[in-house]
Amino acid sequence: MQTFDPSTMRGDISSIRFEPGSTQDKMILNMGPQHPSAHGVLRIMLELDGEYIIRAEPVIGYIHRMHEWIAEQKTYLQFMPNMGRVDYLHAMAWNWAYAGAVERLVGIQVPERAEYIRVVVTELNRISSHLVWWGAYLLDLGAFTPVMYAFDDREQILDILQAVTGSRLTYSYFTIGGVYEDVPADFSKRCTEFVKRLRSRLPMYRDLVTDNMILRGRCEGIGELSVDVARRYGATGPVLRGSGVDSDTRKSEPYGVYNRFEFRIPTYTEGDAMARYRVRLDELETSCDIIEQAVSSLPEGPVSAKVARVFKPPKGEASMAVEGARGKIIVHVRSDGGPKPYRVKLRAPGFSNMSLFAELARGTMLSDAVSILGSLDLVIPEIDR
Amino acid sequence: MNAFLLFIAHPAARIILWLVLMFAFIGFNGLILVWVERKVAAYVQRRPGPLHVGPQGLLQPLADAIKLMGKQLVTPVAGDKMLFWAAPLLAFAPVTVCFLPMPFEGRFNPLPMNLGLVLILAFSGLGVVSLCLAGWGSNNKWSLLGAARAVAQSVAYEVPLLLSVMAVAICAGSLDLYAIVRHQGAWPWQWYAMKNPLAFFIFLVCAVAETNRAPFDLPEAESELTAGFHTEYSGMGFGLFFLAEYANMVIVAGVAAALFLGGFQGPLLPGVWWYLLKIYSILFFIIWLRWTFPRVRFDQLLNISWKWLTPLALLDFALAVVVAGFRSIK
Amino acid sequence: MIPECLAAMGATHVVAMNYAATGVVASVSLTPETILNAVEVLDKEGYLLEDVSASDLKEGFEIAYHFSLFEGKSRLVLRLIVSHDAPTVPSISRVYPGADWHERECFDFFGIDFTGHPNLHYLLLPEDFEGHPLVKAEKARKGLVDVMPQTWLVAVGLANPEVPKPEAPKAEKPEPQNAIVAGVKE
Amino acid sequence: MAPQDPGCLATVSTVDQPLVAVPAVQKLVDICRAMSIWPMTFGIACCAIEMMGVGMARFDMARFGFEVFRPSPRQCDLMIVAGTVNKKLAPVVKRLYEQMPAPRFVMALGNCAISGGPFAIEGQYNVLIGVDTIIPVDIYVPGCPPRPEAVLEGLFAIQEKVTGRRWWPEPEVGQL
Repeated sequence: MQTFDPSTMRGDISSIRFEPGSTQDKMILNMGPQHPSAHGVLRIMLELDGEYIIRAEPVIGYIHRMHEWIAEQKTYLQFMPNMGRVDYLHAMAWNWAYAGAVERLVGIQVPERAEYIRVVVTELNRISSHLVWWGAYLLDLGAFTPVMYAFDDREQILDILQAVTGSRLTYSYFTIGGVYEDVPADFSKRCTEFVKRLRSRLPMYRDLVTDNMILRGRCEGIGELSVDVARRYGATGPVLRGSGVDSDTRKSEPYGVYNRFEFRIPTYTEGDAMARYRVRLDELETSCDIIEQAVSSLPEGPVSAKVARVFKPPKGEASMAVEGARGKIIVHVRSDGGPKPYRVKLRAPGFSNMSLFAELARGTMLSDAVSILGSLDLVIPEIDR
Repeated sequence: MNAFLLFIAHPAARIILWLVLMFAFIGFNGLILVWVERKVAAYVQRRPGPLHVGPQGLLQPLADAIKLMGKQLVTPVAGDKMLFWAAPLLAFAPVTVCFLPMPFEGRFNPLPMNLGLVLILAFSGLGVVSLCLAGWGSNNKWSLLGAARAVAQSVAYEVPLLLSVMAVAICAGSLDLYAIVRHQGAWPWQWYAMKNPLAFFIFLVCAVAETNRAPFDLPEAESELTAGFHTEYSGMGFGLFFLAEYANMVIVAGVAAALFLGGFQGPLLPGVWWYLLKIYSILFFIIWLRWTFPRVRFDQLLNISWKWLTPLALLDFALAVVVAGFRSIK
Repeated sequence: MIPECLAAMGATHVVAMNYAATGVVASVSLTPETILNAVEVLDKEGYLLEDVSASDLKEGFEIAYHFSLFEGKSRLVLRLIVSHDAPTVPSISRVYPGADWHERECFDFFGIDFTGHPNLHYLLLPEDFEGHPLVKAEKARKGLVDVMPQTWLVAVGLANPEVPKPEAPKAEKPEPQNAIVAGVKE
Repeated sequence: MAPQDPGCLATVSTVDQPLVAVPAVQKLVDICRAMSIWPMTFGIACCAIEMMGVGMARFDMARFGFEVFRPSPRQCDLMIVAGTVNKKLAPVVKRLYEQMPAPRFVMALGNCAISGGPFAIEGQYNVLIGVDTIIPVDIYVPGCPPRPEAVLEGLFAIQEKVTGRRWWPEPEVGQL
């Protein structure tokens, strides 16, 4: 290999900062921003000893899209479409977090039917998000086929949701005070059919993938996370539940009509990648349960409170926490009484989960790092915002 | 006609004819295998796969090959230019030699010798040198990691592979593939796969590992090492690695078919068809594996070899020696 | 409503908030000197760090730390204000390592200097970026009285409970109510 | 579309002498190139999911020869810029483009890659207004994000650009 002197290296400041003088016998490796398991444009700088990771530092910001700055330039309703683009995999949860925060701020009562529709579409979206994660994680582990099956199921959800929202991915279906439009007539029927279909597929996934020896070898005991570390890093969602904490915003701070449904929060105590994997797969069933209950008791009525396009909430601030597919989403909105928010802060669950990576990856092998990275379920635009 | 037979009778001419045939076979087979692999993958994944480029996408590999030939060849500035370009050639060259002792047809033996198996094993072992050179010459960290993995993996799996091969060779009492094939019969219960299933299993696992195919495709693990040892190769440099991979697959499948599945022996059909059928069944199996399993981790891979396969292969070898010994006493 | 542990923090004000309206149970006003102690108290109680955010006000940069327990409606907001000229506050990443990135993000957007932070440099913005994009222009800044709910202002003594009462409904309540409920201008 | 940055003109406009200057052969090579376009696994944001979607079972771009997603830019023909490019990412995109061997194609997928999309607001500080400000773009596929059908059409447009004709029948209006 060529010898080089860091002091003469041009350009990338992050690399130079990461390189502490002489690195004999060690190798500095840049993973990403273009890397198949970077899930977008994450970059991780690694110091390797052979294949063992001595030090890892994620470099983020490659997809920083100024959402918080844009919020201050737009009116409350105009900012809504941005929510579909923060976390495109679980856009509905972000929709809900923002709409909910603004509703709290102005004190709008959301009609019952809208609440139920919100629950159904959010849970459908959660399933689709978990399916993408499942496929992508196995792709990271080198199994090429499951992702095809996952996307096959996901397309069924997208069919339902595009009939409802008119969009496949970056939904902006919620409005302040309800949802944008009523669901089509066959919505309930299609949801029930889909739940049935997914339930029939889950045993196959378990037999073919979850119980696979190689997969277990790659997941079990990898990236073990204790509750205390998770708490200090602010990990939420399946990452936290994989460490055995029964914490879910849908239960702890019930929003919408979640307190009317019976559902189980899956938790596993191992805290490794496999536990996180199982939590997510079990959550598919939880979501199915909720969808079934919500669809069967969908009330009639209006789907949106009457809200002006441009309105001025009272001064003050409000936060709304929502359980997203990746964890606790919080939107803090602060109003100065004008038509535009004074400050909007988006709390992305992936941001906190990602900051765990450096801790978890230390001392593992390169392949384990890929497995850990996948098990955290990262959506980079959500982290960078 | 007579002149042709006379020409055939000359050993050098036979070898040349064989080599020409084999080159055509490797090239053609590479194209077919790429298509088969994609179609099998598509079938496993429940999608059509290549469909519109030629009937059922049959011309797809041809288009890929011509496109690869037409691509710009990039040499890394900081790399070792000579090693960098020697590597793909070195990956491909031993492949042709390995086809020489392959028993395609009982009546036609281009190079009669009693060391065919050793020739194949020796030259297929060369393949790892090319991966090593590719990783080093690219001056790319991913490539280097890939090369390091390739060497460790190759060393680990040569051992059980050789032991399982030797178990069969001892039973057959020869290192000539033709003799080993003749030692078996046309029916499955006369094959070594039935007589010594453990060796067959060990050989198959090692064969997949030696050809760097999933679930043992660590040197080029896509999601970990970008493209591993061939990260820096563009155009035909990559194409040669690609072709060599498929040719290596055919070689291991050919050896497996000859050692364990009775080679060209079979009822009714001419031997060459039986042999090809057996080769392609094994290839299908290898492809099937790839699209089903996740990748193992590096230390697990080595553990499988050193902790399981090697002791098992040793045991199997010892058994084979005892059995062969008793038989010779009788 | 207010957890007992907050008493040990040395806060200047502890205000109970209406969860249904704000999503927060209590607001704790602190100073840069007391924040580390406060965070240690929360750490002992088993609070989870949700985020650290900042906001640009007339009085200075307001830094808000959000914490919650694993269960129940328990969100606390710890807030403190640092001046525009010398925005320094001790880093809490020693207690809560997860705060590392949140603080770097605040540095990105507002240029707040967290003393004792292990590597305070741009996180989301390019390393050669100049400036801090969420810092507002001088005249666009609003004071605390303009952005905080009336109950909080009264509780911390920034507004008089008697005086704003006749004024406030005029200024804030009727106007938005009209705009929202009656505003059916489609 | 000419690149607006003169820096990459030098790499783009060099033309090698053809090895075989027979028109029929060149046409054949062009067809093969068009029928075997390997995209790079480079997803940036939302559009990347639709880019994945088009490779999956329902839309299966492998049918038309876009089978192999290569992770190494050295082995790719097509860079799909699927998402917002910001100032931090811009040098990376440019470098990736320079690492691809010729002939190479670039598709700007989605409004962000075309023009900055919803982030192109007056006074914004971080997003690049279109990826064609740093690298030359062959095909623009609008949408936020574009549907997989649109991505497929974009890929067909590249084939058409290389060979001069459209290879696959037009979908009937309203059929999809």
